[in-house]
This record gives sequence, C-alpha cells and structure tokens, in this order.
Amino acid sequence: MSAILELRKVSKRFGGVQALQDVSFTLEEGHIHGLVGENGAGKSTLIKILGGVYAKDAGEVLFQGATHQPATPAEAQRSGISVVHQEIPLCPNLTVAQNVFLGHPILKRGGRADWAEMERRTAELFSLIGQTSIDPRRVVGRLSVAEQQLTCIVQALSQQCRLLILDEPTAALTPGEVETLFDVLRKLRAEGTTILFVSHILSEVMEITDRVTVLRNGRHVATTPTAQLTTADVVRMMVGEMGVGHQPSAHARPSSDVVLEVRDLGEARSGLHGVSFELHRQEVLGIAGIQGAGRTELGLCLFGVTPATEGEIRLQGQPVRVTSPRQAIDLGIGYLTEDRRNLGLFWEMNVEQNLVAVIIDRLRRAFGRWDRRAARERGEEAVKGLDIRTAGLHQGIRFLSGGNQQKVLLARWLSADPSILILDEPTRGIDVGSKAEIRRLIRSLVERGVSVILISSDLDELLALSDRVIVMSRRRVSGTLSGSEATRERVMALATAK
Amino acid sequence: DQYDFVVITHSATISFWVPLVKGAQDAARAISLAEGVNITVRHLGPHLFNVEEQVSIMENAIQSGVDGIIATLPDPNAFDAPVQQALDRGIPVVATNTDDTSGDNPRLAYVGQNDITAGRSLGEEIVKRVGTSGKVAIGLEDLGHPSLQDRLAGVRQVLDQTDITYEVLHTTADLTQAVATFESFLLANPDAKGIFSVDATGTTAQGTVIRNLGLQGRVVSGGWDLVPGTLQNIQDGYTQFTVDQNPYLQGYYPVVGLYLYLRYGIAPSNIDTGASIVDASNVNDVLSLAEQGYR
Amino acid sequence: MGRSGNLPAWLRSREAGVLLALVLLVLFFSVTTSTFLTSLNLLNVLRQVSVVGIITLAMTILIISQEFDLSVGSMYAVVGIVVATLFNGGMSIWMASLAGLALAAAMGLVNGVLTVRGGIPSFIVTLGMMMVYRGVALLISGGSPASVRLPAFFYSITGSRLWGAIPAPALWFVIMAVAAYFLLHVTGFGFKAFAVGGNREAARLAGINTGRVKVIGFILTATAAGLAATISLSYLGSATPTQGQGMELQAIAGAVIGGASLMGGVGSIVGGFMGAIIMGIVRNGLVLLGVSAYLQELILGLVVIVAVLIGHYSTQQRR
Amino acid sequence: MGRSGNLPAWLRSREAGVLLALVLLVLFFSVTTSTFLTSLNLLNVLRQVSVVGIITLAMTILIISQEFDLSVGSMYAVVGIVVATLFNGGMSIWMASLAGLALAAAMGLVNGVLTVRGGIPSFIVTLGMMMVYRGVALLISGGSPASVRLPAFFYSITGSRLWGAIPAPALWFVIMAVAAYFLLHVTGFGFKAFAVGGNREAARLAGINTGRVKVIGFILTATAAGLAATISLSYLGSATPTQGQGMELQAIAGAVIGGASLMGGVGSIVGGFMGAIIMGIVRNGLVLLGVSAYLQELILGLVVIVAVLIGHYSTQQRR
Ligand SMILES: Nc1ncnc2c1ncn2[C@@H]1O[C@H](COP(=O)(O)OP(=O)(O)OP(=O)(O)O)[C@@H](O)[C@H]1O
Ligand SMILES: Nc1ncnc2c1ncn2[C@@H]1O[C@H](COP(=O)(O)OP(=O)(O)OP(=O)(O)O)[C@@H](O)[C@H]1O
Ligand SMILES: [Mg+2]
Ligand SMILES: [Mg+2]
Repeated sequence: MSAILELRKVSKRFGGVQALQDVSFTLEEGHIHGLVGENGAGKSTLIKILGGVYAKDAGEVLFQGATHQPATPAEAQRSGISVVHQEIPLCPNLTVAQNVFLGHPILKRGGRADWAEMERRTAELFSLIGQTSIDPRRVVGRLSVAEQQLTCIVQALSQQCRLLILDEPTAALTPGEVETLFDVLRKLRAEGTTILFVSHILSEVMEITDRVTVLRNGRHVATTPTAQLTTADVVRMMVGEMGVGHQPSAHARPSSDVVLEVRDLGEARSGLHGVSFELHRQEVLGIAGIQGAGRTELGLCLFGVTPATEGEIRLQGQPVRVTSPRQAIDLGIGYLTEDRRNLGLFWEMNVEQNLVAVIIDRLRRAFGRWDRRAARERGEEAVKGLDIRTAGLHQGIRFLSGGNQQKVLLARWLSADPSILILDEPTRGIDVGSKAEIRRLIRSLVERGVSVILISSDLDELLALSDRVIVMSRRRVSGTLSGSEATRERVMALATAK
Repeated sequence: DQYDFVVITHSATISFWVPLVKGAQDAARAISLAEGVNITVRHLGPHLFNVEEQVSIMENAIQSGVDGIIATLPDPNAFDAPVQQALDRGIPVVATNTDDTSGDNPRLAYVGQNDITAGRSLGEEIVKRVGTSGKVAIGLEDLGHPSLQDRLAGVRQVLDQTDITYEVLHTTADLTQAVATFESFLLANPDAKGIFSVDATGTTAQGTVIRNLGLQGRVVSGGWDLVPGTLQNIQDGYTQFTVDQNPYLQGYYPVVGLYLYLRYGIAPSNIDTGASIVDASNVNDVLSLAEQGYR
Repeated sequence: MGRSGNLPAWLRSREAGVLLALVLLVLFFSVTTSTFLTSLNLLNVLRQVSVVGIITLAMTILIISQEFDLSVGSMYAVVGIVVATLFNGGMSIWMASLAGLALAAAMGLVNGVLTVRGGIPSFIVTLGMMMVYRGVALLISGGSPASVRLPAFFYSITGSRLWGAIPAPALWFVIMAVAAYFLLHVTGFGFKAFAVGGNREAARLAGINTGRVKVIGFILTATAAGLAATISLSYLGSATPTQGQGMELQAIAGAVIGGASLMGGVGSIVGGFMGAIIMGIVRNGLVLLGVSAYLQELILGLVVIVAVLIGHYSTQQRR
Repeated sequence: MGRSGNLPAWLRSREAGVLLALVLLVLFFSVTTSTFLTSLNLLNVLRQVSVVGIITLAMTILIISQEFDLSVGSMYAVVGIVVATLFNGGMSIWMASLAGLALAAAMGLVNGVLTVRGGIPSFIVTLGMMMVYRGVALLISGGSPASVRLPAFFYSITGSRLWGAIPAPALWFVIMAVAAYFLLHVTGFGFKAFAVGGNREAARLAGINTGRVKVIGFILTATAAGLAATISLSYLGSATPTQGQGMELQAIAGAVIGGASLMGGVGSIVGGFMGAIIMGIVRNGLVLLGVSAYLQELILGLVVIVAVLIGHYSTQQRR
C-alpha cells in the first residue's frame, strides 16, 4: 500500500492557541482512516488545512506525491479532496439539489443550469445512502439538522474524489443511518477511495476504520492499525491517562410528584399530535425516535417556540399556556437546542456573553446595569465545572472548537437554574471524556431536584440515563417504557412502528 | 493686494449657478486688471438644498479667513447670526439671488430678483398666452424651497384674479421624473391649456413632454431660467417663454460691491436684477450669450 | 419558503403577492380615473419606469448576492454627461455609447473590487463612490447640462416611439428583464448569486469564487446604470450632472417590493420588474387623480408599505 | 475578533482603527491649514456635527440590533416644523419641545411596530415612512419655513454658546454620547440589542423579547431625531419642511465608519461618535483648505472609503 497523503510537521496557531503542533502521519491509499481526539484537539483545524480553508503556518503536506497547499476550497476540490465539514455549511435559501451541486452545477448547452438532471442525481445519491424520503426540491432551511447533515454527505459524494474527509458526519444521525453510511463508505473504499473519518463515537471508529490517528492538544499521539487497539486504549491516548471512567452510578429515585403533565398536545404546523406524558420530579425522561419523529418539535412546542395549538400543559398541576420562550423560562423551563449554529450561539459575542444571555435580566442592578462581576464569576465557574477549553472568558465564541461551543451552551442553561430542562442532543459533538462529564452533570442536576427531558439519538446514552423512555414515531408517542422495560430492541421496534 | 471671496449658495451643484459664478469671476478679473489687485472667487455650498449645512459652510469660510462673502440667504432666521459673526470679524457679506425675507438680516445689500414680483411676471405671461380661463399646471422641483414658494405665491396672486384653475405639481429635481409627472398631468387633463414651472428642471422637462406627446401649438409651455435645454426648446417651438433673472449680474455686482467696500469703504446697495422674459423673439441673442456663459 | 429562484415553485411564492398588489393598484386607478387604463397611459408608465427599472433589475441580482450599490444614480449621471460630451466632441454616437458602457463597467469594477478585496461593506464603498462619481460628473460638465441632437436612427431605437406607439425605452426595459431573468434564473451564474447571498461561507467551501460573483454583480448593476443613462440621454436629449439623485433608493425599493431580501439569497427578476412598475404606477396614478403635490409624497410612501404588506401577507410567508 | 462591545478588549479592536483614521485626518488638516487646530474651529466642528451626530448615536444602537431607519431626516423635519408651529401658536417652548419629542417617539413606534409586527424589512418601512413624514412636514408648514424667536433661557441651553465659548449643541452631543454609551454598553438593554442583532433566533430562544428590543431601538432613533430637530431649531431660529434630506445616509455612514455592521450584532458608541466626527472634520477641513464645491464631494467620498479602509486594516481584522 502506498501513502496517498503525508503530513510532515504541520503546525497552525490562532492567536494564543496552538491548534496544531508538528503533526506528522500518513494516510494509506484505500484505507478508512480514523481521526480522534478531545474537543479542541485540532481535528477540524487539520481538516480545514487539507480542504483549503486555512493555510498552515509550518510543515508540509504531500498529496499523491505532490505538495498540497490549496489556497481555496475550490483548489482542494480540484486536486481530488472532498470535505464534509463539521459545521454543516449549506445555503438555507436553496433546495437540497442546489446545495448538493453548489460548487459544480451541471450545465446544459448555453450555460443553462440543468435542474432536472441535478435533482435526479441528488435523489440517486440519497437512495445510495438509504434516504428516499428527502425530496431534492425541498428548501434546506426547512430541513432538520439530521437531514442537513445527510445533505452535506451527499454533497461530498457527488464529487469524484480521491480523498473523502468527513468531520463528525454521524453526529446528527440515528444508528440505522450510520449503518447505511458505513456501507457506502466501505463500498467507496472497495473502489479505491481513501477516507478520513472523524467521530467522537469510538465504537464507530473501531467498527469502520483501518487505522486510527489520535491527536491531543494539537499534537500527534499515535497512528495505529485499528485491529491492534481497544476502545480503552484509544480513550487513554486521547485523554493522557485514564482520567474518566464510565460510572453508571445508581441514581436517585424520582419522586412521585408530577411536575409536568402533557395531555393530547398538538401543534398544527409540524403535525405534532396527541402527545401525552407525565414528568416527575427528579426524573430523567428520555425521548427516543428516529430522525424526523418530531422529538425536536415536541421540545420546541413545550418551550413555547411553536406554541401548542391543541391539548393541555400542566405545571405542578396548574394549567399553563406557553406561548414564548420567555414565558417558558419564567415558568422554570429550559431548552438546550440541537442546532447550536442557528438557534444557539451569538457568533459575534465572547464566551462570557454567550453564557449569560439567559440570565441577563437576573444580573440587573440599579439603572438597568448588569453585573459584570457576577457574570465573570458564573463564567469562571462554568469554564472550570465543564472543562471548557478557551483562551479566556473574553475569547470570541467562534474560535472555540465545536464541542466546547456545545459546552458553553449547556452552561448557559445551567446558569438559568431551571426546574425542568429539555436537552436536545446534549452530547452531540462532545468527546468521550466530556460526555461522561455531561452525564454526571445530568445526574447531579437531578439530585438538585431538576427534572430532565432528554432527547438523544445516542440510544445507549439515552437508555443509560433515563428513568423512563417515551418513544416517538411520526410526530406521535408510540409507546412509553419504564427503565427496566427499555431495551434497544423494544425502543427500536416502537420507533419504527406505524 | 489680494482678496479672497467666496460665493456660498444653498445648493452648489445645479447648473443655475454657472453663469452666476462666471459673473463673479469676470468681475474679479476686470477689477484685477483695472486696479492691480488679485481677487479670487470660489463657489461653495451643500450638495442639495440644506440650510443647516450652508450655515456650517459659512462658519467654516469665516473661520478660514476669507475677505468677503456672497451668499444666498434662503431662510428668514438661520443666517442672522453667522452673517453678524462675519461682519464682526470685518468680513462684508452681500446677499445674492435669494434674500432673507424677514428683513432683519444684517447683510450689507441684496442683489437679485424679488421672487414674488418675478412670480407675478410669470403669472402675467401665463394670462397673456392662455387667456383668462382654462386649466394649467405649475410645477415645483422642491416643495419646501422658500424662493420657489415665493415665486408660486406671485403666480397665484395673478392667476387667482382670473378664471384659470391650476394644479401644483411636485416635479422633483430629476428630469426623468419631471417629464413623467407632466405627461401624467396632460393625460389626465386633455383640455389643459398649459404647463409651467418656477424652476429650471421642470422647464427643461416641458419641452420633452410637448415634443413626445405632439402637443406643440396646443399646450403652452413656459417657466424659469436660462439653461441650454430650455433655450433649445424655445428655438424649436416646444416651449414658449422663460423668465430670466440674470444670474450673471447676481454674481458680478456683489463682487464689485465687496471690493469697493473693502478698498474704499463704499457701502454696497441693493440691485434688482429684474425678471425679463425670453421667448422666440429674443432667444437667438440670448443663446449666443448663453454659449459664452453670460446668461 | 419554497423560494429558490429557479423552480416553478417560486411562482406560488412572494411574486404572487407582488402581483396581487400590482393588480389591486391597477384596479384602483382604473376605477377612480378614466385615463389610467388606456394603452397610451400604460405605455407611458412603462416608459417612465424604464430608466429606473433597468437599474432595478440588475440591482435585484446584486441584492440577491448580498450587496447593494448606492452609487447608481451618480454613475448614471457620469455616463450621461460623458456620452453627451464625447458625442458633442465629434465621436459617433455608437462609439460614444459603447465608451459610456465601458466606463460604467469600469466604475462597477471599482465598486466591486473595493468591496470584495477591501473587505469593507458595500454600503460604505458605494456611499463614498456615490459622492466621488457625482463629483466627477460635476467636474466634467462644469455643472452645466449637456444637450445633444442625436442621429435619427439612434434616437429611433433608443428614445423614440417605435411604430408610432411603443416607447423604445420601454422595449429596452422588457428586453433587459428577459435577459436578466435568463441570467439569474437559468444560468449557473445566477445560481451562484443565490448561493453566495444565501450563505457565503457555504458557497466558498463548495468551491464558488464568491468574490467574483459579487464583482460581476457590481459590474452588471453599473452597466445597467450606464445603459439607462444612454436611453435617458436619447429620450430627453440632454443629460445633467445632477441627474439620478435618489435613484439608488428607488431601485433598491423596487427590488425589495419585488420580494428581494437585503439579507441576501432571496429575490427574483419577475418580482423586481413588478416592483419597479408598482412604483411607477402609483406616481402616475396620483397625478391622474389630481392629488395635491403635498399629499402625493405621503400617499406614495403609504402605498410602498402597503404593497409590501400585501405581498407579504397574501403568501403568509413569515420568517 | 474579540469584539464584543463592552469589554476593555474593544479598545484593541475596530474602534482603535477608527481612532487612527481620525488622528490622521486631524494631523493632515493641522499641517495643511493654519486655522484647523484652533479651539474655536474645533468647537465649531463639534457643533456642526452635533445634529447629525446625536442621530448617529441612536442609529448605531438600531443598526446593532439589525435594523436601520431611513426616515430620520423626515422625522427631523416634522418635529422642527411642529415645535416651531406650536410655539408660534402660543405654547411655551418647553411644552412644545416635549410635544415634539413625544411625537418623535410616536413616529419611531410606528416605524418599529410596522417593521416588527408587519414582518417587513425596515428598509421598506422606513423608506415609505420617509416619504410619509416628509409629506406631513410639507402639509403642516404649507411648504414654508417656520421661524421662531425663542426665550433667552431656552436658547442659551440649547442653541447658544455657553460661557461664551462652548456651543450648547456640542454639549448635548457629548451628553447624549455618554448616555448612549451607558445604554448600549452597560445596561441589559444594550446587551439584548447585541444579542438580537447577532442572532435573532438564538436571542428569542434565550428568552429575549426581540420585537421589543427592536421597537425600542426605533423609538430611541426617532427621539434622537426629535431632539436634534429641537436643538437645530434653537440654533438656527427656524425650521424648513425640507430639512434633513440625506441625513439618513450621513447617520448610517457615521455608524458604519465607526465600525457598526449592517448585518447586526457589531458596533459601538465610541465608534459611532468618532464616525460622526470624521465626517464633520472632513467637511470642515475641505472648506478651510479652500477646495471648490465640486471637488469637495469627490474628496469627501474618497475620505469616507479610506477612513473605513484604515479602520479595517490597522486592526488586521478579516473574516
Ligand atoms: N479560527 C480560529 N481562531 C482561533 N482559534 C481557533 C480557530 N479555529 C480553531 N481554533 C482553536 O483551535 C483549537 C482546535 O480546534 P478544532 O476545531 O480543530 O478542534 P476539534 O478537534 O475539531 O474539536 P471538536 O471535537 O470539539 O470539534 C481549539 O482550541 C479552538 O478553540
Ligand atoms: N420549520 C419547519 N418547517 C417545516 N418542516 C419542518 C420545520 N422544522 C422541521 N421540519 C420537519 O419536521 C420533521 C421533524 O423534525 P425534528 O427535528 O423534530 O425531528 P427529530 O425527531 O427531532 O429528529 P432529529 O432531531 O434527530 O433530527 C423533519 O422532517 C423536519 O424536516
Ligand atoms: Mg471539530
Ligand atoms: Mg431533532
């Protein structure tokens, strides 16, 4: 086997942050190569250098034997590298097909764009990855995060490439979708395409890759054939020594008080209908379902973003109408979004400001001032408590790695002290160590009397954390399972039920 | 010796000021030749009609140490203080073209037309050409410009004595828009006897309208000021007449006044530059003068 | 939202609302005046909007790619003055017009390069260039208008009424609308404009040269201003250095009434075309109605807002 | 980028670039003219920019919340005419001014509610209202200026030179800048303005009433226009119905030169303050230099662009 890509002492610095330091390793042609590391380890940075988004500060990259130094993404593409980026860059105003063929539209004679052909090809590509429900003519701005993620993958597949780079492509996908994607990747490998694959879900990495490279704090730790590794080995290399372990600790029993009762809830626009459940104090209620089941929409409805059009919500026995997020927050409800890019972060603000956005009114002092010192204290607490990797509280949020941004968002909601917290994909894009951290955090929240509604596509996580699980399918509840009844098989059966 | 004069108008970019500034510069040159002093004249003013900015410019000019100021005074109050400020610093100020109508401005003299009287001349010319009844339009390029308002008031004084009915149109400072507005008026009023304007833009537009709608000889066109397009239209018969206020003189006399005041202490006096009518009978003479920049 | 600029779906979207506003306006003026619904008047309206309209079309494309150009009115003045001056200086009108268009394209290039390379917002670049180009027009002309007597053939195809009825400027407006439609909704370039305006970063990562798309948008807009200037010179027989003031707001307003979003990525030529016509119809109708000059401005403002509200609500589109 | 609008960090960011541009301009005019760097002249400049400057400050806040207001010039005219008319009708000047400010706030409320509730872009709403309010000013005044002779005390604190030197309008400008700084960079409202402009949806999900923040921004801007109108009425002793044309572009330009982004979420009061002053200094300096009217426009345009370029490059901020 020959090396298709070789990195020699690649370094990249952003202001005070050394994102990459002397990273060297090679990709073998026709391999699926895993790239893992903690949040902020430098994975995305490395990929952006390969994809022509950033220029490296030092070092050398050889691609197919020649120096690879693309000045633009277009140049990288021309040299045969396709990238699925972590942050899902799509044009919300365009259709799926248009986004798929964004950089290389198919033209008819006379420079006319051939939409019919592009739509046909898009549908073809989607069926290749087992998706037949996504209409190529739908506008991307209306797709769920998962559907957008799939669109990105299809966009990369639509190009003939020698090297396909996927930065956390499975973050928003359900297990079934991941399997189909893996089948496609294996097929591509068989056809000779080299693949660089980034994921925080180590079981995936162990399953699909031939070799794994581990980065830690911007440095190369090891590149090893996957077969010679166990998951525990990888974790150890990622975090240094065995810093965190899985501790499925026995959790506090939920009390029998019902804090939230939902009866026949429905929302006309999304088609949510007939949703009923109870949430007890100190309970973690898991919501399972495949993509498009309506879990996010249930969360948005409870949080007042898309107010319910039918049914009833009772908080501590009192009927309430939640018509805006403000009102939900005042009622003690919090909602962590799954779409941090569009619905979560303030991109022009720094870490501290992003942290205090929900409690800005609570920090109010005389004359409408807000209390800087209290904000800083909260910020420092959060950075320490959640191990947020940032150059400081005044670092712009856009310069944090994806996982650390997610932690900032989570910290934002923790600071608001909600009594009911809806977490929509809270560990998406978070590394193993931090995942355990967040799980522990959820536990401790429950200890403090908070009730949690947990939406997660990571079924193992969902089952491990939840006291009860309700399963959704086609915008309805298809079943409720108690902790002991909830098994992978039963959940999947209900999730795919009619 | 060296004198530095500025002409400060309420808008600097319209072509009306071209002969006025030329008049001022010609006067400066004539005096330089005759008296052996060097006089420079510069033209300043806001881009669009803007009293406030004109006041600022006047302040800045005073600050920069000019020797004399020739200014339009398109507001009854706003220029009282800056003109006084100039006089206090020994800088004489002569008003041109547009005077402070409240009569309390300390400027030394006013050279120009009386807008109300001139408006009356336009009104009388209208009556002469369309008779004492029928419908006409009167266009203003700017509804809030005091001079135009005064001219309109003069026109009204005359027309209100007759059976002529009139519609006031906002023709804007844009030629294309002015054409569109007159066109629309004529379509809505097929019996209209004439279209008139109290400013140069509207008057220029009239010719195009009459030509395009083929109304030559059926609808009277007349207005204000000597600009090349209007003179051309008079020659071609699309437009019948225009009111001239002799902007060349409005630049020439003030320079003479300022110079005599500064050099010999002779106080300048008011000069009415009149409202003469240019029509087919005298347009050719005017045209050749206009080409040389005198009208 | 279903708005994407090139699928039949767009006909069901905001353009339908704009059309409704247009139809309501036409109905209103047809009922309240006897002269509005005559072919002569309608052709006149088309002629009256054609100058701003041609610019509105190109501005729509530029707005879709998330930029706009405040200097169109000044470029319009520069080209008018330059073409007239060159022609009066002895150049053939064809050459003079070509030179005018080339100059316009060059000015657009300057606007585009300053915006894209300089990395400063087009608002500031084109506000600055609006003053610069205005100064240029004033300096070249010495502040005086330039009149021309154009050769009959040139006049007949740019300024006159063809076959005694159809105003040539109106015809140019329609031709340009078809061309702009093709460019924006059919070609790959138009598609890229939507992509760049929708998400510049995504477009860049997909390999689109976002800078070039924007610069082309600026050049198109400037060239449209140049063409409009030539047509207006022919029609009016003269050009003034102060012409075109406020034109930028009219052109942008037309595009926005037609459904374009200043946030980029959204808009259509059909919308921009109708937006320009709506503005023209209101101005025309108010004069036909004999509304007092003081009230006209007020009513025009209200109609602009109501037209957009109708366009908005009739299609229940909310973001 | 570390630009956040309320941390010492901002001093290292775009404002520093604006400051550099300002310093370079001051140096240039100090060297080329003998009169520029006199306290009398500098106070004059401050006075001259104060009217637009007060509006620029509020406009900066509005722009940060991702809206802007093209109708400020018209509102400025309406308030000037109304205060003068009420006063001449026998009302005390204090009552008349208060009524003017209340009217301004009401106009701002209309702009804001139409934008936020109507869901149509502020460009169109305020372009429409620009015409509507202009019509109102013309109707009330009948097209003529309204002059006033104000009581001495009122004049002395709004229009005169205090202690024989400091122009009262300049003092108002500075006071308003301090107030705006407090509001934008110290209070919770200011934080919300940044949040709403930076990411409206995220702000909504964080429990911020985004509509209210924007409406307040419109009211602030309109009230600033009203205050500016009162000050100018006092200083000039008269108000014209056409006053304030083009003011919207000047105010927006000042804010943008000062680093505000029309995309929202970015900007500062210090920047807007300096942006307004830069515009004023250039206008002043060019007259002192004796540059002719035609060239002035051209040079002013270039300076605007160069100032932004300097501000941009000196802080090597690229996106
Ligand atoms: N444009 C930038 N400016 C400043 N710092 C940056 C920038 N991009 C990345 N960084 C920093 O570089 C480091 C590496 O980030 P990178 O995005 O490569 O991490 P990652 O390994 O992809 O993490 P994650 O798993 O969370 O996505 C982080 O500390 C991040 O804050
Ligand atoms: N604003 C919207 N307008 C129209 N359709 C929407 C809108 N938002 C979401 N949808 C659609 O509704 C369906 C449900 O999406 P939702 O995000 O609730 O799924 P989910 O169960 O949370 O899945 P996941 O979070 O795993 O993506 C999706 O098919 C999505 O495309
Ligand atoms: Mg990453
Ligand atoms: Mg979801």
